[in-house]
Amino acid sequence: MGIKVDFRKRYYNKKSDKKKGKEASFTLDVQFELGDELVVLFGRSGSGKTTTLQCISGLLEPNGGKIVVNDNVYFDCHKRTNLPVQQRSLGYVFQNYALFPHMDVKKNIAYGLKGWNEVNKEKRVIEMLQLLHIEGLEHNYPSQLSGGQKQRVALARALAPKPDILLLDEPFSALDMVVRMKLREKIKEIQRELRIPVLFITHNHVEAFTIADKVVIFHEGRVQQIGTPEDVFYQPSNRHVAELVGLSNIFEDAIALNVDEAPETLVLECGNLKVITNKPDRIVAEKVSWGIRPENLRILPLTDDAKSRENTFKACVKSVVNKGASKVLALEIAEHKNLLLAEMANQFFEDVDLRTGDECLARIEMSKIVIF
Amino acid sequence: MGIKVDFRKRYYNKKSDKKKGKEASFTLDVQFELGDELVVLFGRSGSGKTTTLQCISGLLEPNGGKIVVNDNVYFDCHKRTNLPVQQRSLGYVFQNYALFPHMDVKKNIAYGLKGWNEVNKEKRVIEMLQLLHIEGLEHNYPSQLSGGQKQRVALARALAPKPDILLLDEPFSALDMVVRMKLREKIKEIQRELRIPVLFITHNHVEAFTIADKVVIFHEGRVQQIGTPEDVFYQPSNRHVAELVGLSNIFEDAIALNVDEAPETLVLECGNLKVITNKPDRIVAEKVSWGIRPENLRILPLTDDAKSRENTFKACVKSVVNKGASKVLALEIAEHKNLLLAEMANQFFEDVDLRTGDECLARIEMSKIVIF
Amino acid sequence: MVSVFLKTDELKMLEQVWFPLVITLKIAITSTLLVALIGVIISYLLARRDFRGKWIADVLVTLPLVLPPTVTGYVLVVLLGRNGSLGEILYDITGWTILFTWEAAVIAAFIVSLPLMVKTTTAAIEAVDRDFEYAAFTLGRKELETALFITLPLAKKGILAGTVLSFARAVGEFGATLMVAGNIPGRTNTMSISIYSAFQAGNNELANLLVIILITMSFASMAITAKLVNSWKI
Amino acid sequence: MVSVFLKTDELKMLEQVWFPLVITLKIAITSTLLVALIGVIISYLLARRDFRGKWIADVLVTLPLVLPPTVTGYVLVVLLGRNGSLGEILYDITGWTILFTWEAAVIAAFIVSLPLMVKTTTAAIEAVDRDFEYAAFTLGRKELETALFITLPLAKKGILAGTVLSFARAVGEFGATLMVAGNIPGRTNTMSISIYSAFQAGNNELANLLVIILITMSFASMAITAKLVNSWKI
Amino acid sequence: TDKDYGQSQITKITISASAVFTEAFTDIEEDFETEYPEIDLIMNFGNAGSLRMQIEGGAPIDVFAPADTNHMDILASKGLIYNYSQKKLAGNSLVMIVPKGNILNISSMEDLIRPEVKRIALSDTEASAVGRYAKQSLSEEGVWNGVQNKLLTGDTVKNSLVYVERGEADAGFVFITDVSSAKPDTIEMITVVPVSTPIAYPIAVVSSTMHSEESQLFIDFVTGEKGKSILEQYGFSIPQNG
Ligand SMILES: Nc1ncnc2c1ncn2[C@@H]1O[C@H](COP(=O)(O)OP(=O)(O)OP(=O)(O)O)[C@@H](O)[C@H]1O
Ligand SMILES: Nc1ncnc2c1ncn2[C@@H]1O[C@H](COP(=O)(O)OP(=O)(O)OP(=O)(O)O)[C@@H](O)[C@H]1O
Ligand SMILES: [Mg+2]
Ligand SMILES: [Mg+2]
Repeated sequence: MGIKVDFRKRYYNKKSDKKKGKEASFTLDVQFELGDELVVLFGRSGSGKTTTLQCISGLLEPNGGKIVVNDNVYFDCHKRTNLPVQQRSLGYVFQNYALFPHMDVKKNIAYGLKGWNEVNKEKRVIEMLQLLHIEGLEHNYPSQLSGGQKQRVALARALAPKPDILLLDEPFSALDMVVRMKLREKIKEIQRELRIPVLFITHNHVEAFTIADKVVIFHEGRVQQIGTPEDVFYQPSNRHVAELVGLSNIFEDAIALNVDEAPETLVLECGNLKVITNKPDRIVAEKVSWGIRPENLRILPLTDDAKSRENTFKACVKSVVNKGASKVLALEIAEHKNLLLAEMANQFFEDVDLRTGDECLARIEMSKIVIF
Repeated sequence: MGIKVDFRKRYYNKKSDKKKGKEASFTLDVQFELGDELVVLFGRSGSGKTTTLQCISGLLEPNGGKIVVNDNVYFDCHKRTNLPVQQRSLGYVFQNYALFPHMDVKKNIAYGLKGWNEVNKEKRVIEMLQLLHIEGLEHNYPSQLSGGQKQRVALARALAPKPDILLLDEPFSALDMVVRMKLREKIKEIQRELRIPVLFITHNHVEAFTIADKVVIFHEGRVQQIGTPEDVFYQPSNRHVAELVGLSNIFEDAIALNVDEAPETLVLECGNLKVITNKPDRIVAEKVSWGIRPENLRILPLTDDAKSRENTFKACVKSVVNKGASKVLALEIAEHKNLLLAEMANQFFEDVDLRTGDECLARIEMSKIVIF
Repeated sequence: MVSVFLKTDELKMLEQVWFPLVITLKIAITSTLLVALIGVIISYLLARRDFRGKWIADVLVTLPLVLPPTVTGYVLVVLLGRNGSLGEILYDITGWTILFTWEAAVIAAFIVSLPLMVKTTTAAIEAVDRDFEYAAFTLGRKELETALFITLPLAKKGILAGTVLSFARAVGEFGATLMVAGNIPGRTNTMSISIYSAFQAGNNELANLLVIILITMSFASMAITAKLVNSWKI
Repeated sequence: MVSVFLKTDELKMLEQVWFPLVITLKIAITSTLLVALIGVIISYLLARRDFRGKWIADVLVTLPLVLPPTVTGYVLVVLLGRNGSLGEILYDITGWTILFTWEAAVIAAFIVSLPLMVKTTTAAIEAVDRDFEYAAFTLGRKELETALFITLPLAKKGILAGTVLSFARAVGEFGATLMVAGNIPGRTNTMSISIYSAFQAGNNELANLLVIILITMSFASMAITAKLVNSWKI
Repeated sequence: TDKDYGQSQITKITISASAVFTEAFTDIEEDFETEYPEIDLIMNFGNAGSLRMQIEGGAPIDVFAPADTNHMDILASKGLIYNYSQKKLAGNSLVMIVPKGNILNISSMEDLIRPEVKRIALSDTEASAVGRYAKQSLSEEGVWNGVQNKLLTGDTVKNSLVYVERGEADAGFVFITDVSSAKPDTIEMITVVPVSTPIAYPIAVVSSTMHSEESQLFIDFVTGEKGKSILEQYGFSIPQNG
């Protein structure tokens, strides 16, 4: 079971461009093979996530390749198979919802319940209304709903028929945190209960982390990395992934030097910024990029004993931004004028209590340095 | 200057309901007075945020009240003033974008630049394309854009004419973190540069916190609290606000007892859960609600000396969820079976390294308890 | 039905007025139902399917609008008459000739109002956002179901406009009808034909009366349509 | 123009064909331009404005479709004739009577095709999502600008359908035209009228030739329209 | 339209004539205009009823020549024509026709009551001259009641012709002048139907004319020798003007 895709889709801005043999304005080329799990598609805006879902759903026809879901061949370019959308048993939440404007909420939700008897239909609709916290809106028309309500109706409509695969295009983007957190749980539950592949697009790191079994990272139409949230967030495989998962401090073209005294470690030299790190298992090139997540920078008061530890630099605070539960500090390292972002929970920030202009020590945690 | 509103808007699900004198299905009743600052409207889905923007923009006519922006009376029920939308000099990003489908990106953005000469128009459009990182898409039609690209075009279109007030309805909801963070800065800069009121709807806590000068909290059509992000996030004025801003641990109907030995403190008794807190400046009722943010719960290893401190309870870990940079633990307090959520940065979590089933100590930070 | 009346002057007047009214409504309603049904199908295909020679189908449908009704009528006589290609087959099978019956008038009205229905409805269907159809497909609904419950309801304003036009045209149809159905008192003398011949005969009184009735009828049916539209949510 | 031809049989044929074609195009194009312009304005008001007696305006526009064209023509003759209310004023001012001129035919074609334009366009405009208009308002655009650059372009498929219908109807118009413009060889004998009279006179050769030309013309103009539509992004 | 008005001495006269006169009047127009170069004739052909309605409506018509006295009478009773100018222009005769071959062997009006004769084409019995004359003759023959349910009362003579041509009607009544406009070899003329009042088409000057003299000139011309000969050429008989 699960989902196995390997296909290409090309967009041309003008119909004529294709005939003229011009290069496509956007080319999507994806391969992945995943089980019945909750997969988050993660990527920059315009990287091809929606297009991927559309190809899997059959609303777009790929230009080549193969798509197999739950052992059904949805699409196979060579065999000219292209299963009609209707036979794919999908639950698809469109990025723009596409609620039927001439049906009220109840009818919208019930629309996919073809062949259910009236009693079961009614029951299922009520179930869905409750699940998505939209009870009381059943007789509203889409034009009488708020953005977040519309989104939940779209979700309800997609979930109601218990599909064989769920394609959710940013399904929570318009929801407040309270419902959003509840719904994350529900979606996970539903996935576990129905044991179906769920493809979930989100731009929210926390959401990706808390909900995903696997994360597929897109960049400019190509899959960059596939793995558990921990894999991709803590071990991004390249610069694009790194940026995307919030590894804000990135240094490119660092020279990796072996240290004779400590064969387990590596020195990364990037301009005049030198850091020591654990040597990764794989062999690294001479020139590498490395990065560190803001929350893996430790901020310490300016005491001398701390300063002597590895990867610890004197820095000047350039700005402090309150993110609510944590503060983000922009630090300029005194020696090499590099700018680093550090994030720390408010409760620990209180201990150092820094303001713009203050000086402090910043320690790049050796074990948290990511080389790619 | 700034914005001053005090109006009511009633929705009826059926036209006939209004005539029949039935109760409205939704009533919005807002008052606030704010300067030329960046104001975040924050509230549950369906609480009336979009409706508020629509009334201010003139796309909806309130049922009563007054709206004054930058000393211009936009709407005054008594004087029957209702300034046409066109004369309000707005920049409005619709929740559904409403890009003109028959114009390419460039034309969409330029559409509000009435009366500009061609050279300036061209310059401004290019400026906007760069600002929003959508260079290269200028000849795409809306149907050829991804969700996030559409959203940025909508923003560009609204910003281009340098309006007197910006109404942004979840303008970043479809953007990836990288652009999103850049654009947060840009919007703040634009607000400072143009010195105009900016009303910004978002469901993202961090966004609200980092971008807002003031936050207006909505609940069921009413303003609950107005204040700086710190005010509303750390001192929510009631249960609704508390839930909304992520004060996940809420205890209602606690009895507030004065402690004779320590007049500065208060004991909150809620069932058999007792916590000590600093007495707030204002007088509190006998029955209060209180809450604590998950990140203000300290998790400590099970050592005896820690246990004796105030508000420290033995707890059992029910679940651990990785949010990426931090972990959220569901804790059951051994004595009273209350469930508490605690959040801690990964780096500190490593120190305690708990798993489901483990036991630990949870300390509710006295100074962080919020009474409302 | 009519012949039971005694032919006093008053009754004759009644007959001259009542019969055309009934037959007109019968013809117009039948033809409009047919046009609506078939027109919607054709429109859907034109709007949503791609096939070779689509524009030729488009022109063929529009043609009856360009030709003078008499010519259309003549073509129909040639086709449907006892000796016409279609009519002969029909005659051989049933021994019945459709020419000079009210059914022939229905066919004439159908042909001349079809272009109105098709053009209007095609435009309306094309204006329906395909996303709604796609959503229905993902919910397992076949194209037919989707067309019936999603596309057409969303195009209903255009369909109604087309139907109103077709009905009006059927009521007003005259040239082609006269040719294929004749002007047989008590059988095929529609309002239009009666008005025409009353005017031709210089019987302005009767003509005016009929015109007034026709106008009243139009107002009434339009008022009903307006009410219907008002009750729509969308 | 025509009189310079020598009246040999061949030239006469040419004249019998060429003149009706030119006059028909002249009338149909003029009337279609007018109908498109005025029809769009009326449709916009019907679709986007609320006013008292809106449905009455709606019925009045549709009326010419219900009435036999001859009656419409008669009403126009009464209005535009030297003794008619409008005609009298015109005559007093200019000493000119519009009846029996090609301008009269334009008026007839205008009146009978207006309902087609208005119904189709109104439905199309109503189908345009108001959010786009609201967006234009927030960008400081007046209603007129918005209508011109947002609403109408978005309703263009419907407007085109209405225009095609109106053009076809204007080309095919016959009953009312015959009444107000007469059948004056060399002045007002349009294709339809020529076909009609050739047919009546038993001149089937000419009638067939004219019908073929008319059909060719329709195909040509439809092909142009189809090309136009194909080039549209939306 | 510059030549329509306001130019030199050319007077424009509009003649509204029934369609039967189309060819004859077109020929006459040529002759007339050579004789009177200062007069420009504008020929407006149509069916008599419509032409009458145009005049009633105030259309700028100078001379009216309907193929039906009825319409002239209606205008006369309203004072819309100059009675003094009215003249008989041309005569015509009613004929009975059948499809080529005459399978039903119809030879007289009595044959029409035979059951195998199912459909009889004639024009509107009130609105058109053919219809009225045919009804009158059928009544006089005493067969009216027998044929009443077989009648196909089309709009114009042309409809009747088409029906008979295509064998949709078993017999029909038309004017002798119409027979030539039928498709060749499709119909047979059976008899000339006797009518009690001779069929004569009138012509008169419309009273709203502003060129009554010139209009009169035209009437004189068509009813004069040249006109007569052309009319006869097209199958009309020339009535005695009384
Ligand atoms: N119909 C089209 N024609 C041409 N290019 C298109 C078309 N649709 C999408 N694109 C382009 O393809 C790319 C991928 O679009 P897609 O909608 O898959 O992005 P996405 O990853 O879903 O982005 P977002 O997060 O913004 O929704 C975009 O750069 C977009 O501009
Ligand atoms: N046209 C309408 N008729 C009836 N009720 C409506 C209408 N429009 C909105 N509502 C109701 O009004 C309430 C407020 O809607 P609004 O769009 O202002 O919410 P919101 O705060 O913007 O929510 P969201 O965050 O989901 O966008 C909702 O409960 C909605 O159901
Ligand atoms: Mg997308
Ligand atoms: Mg909203």
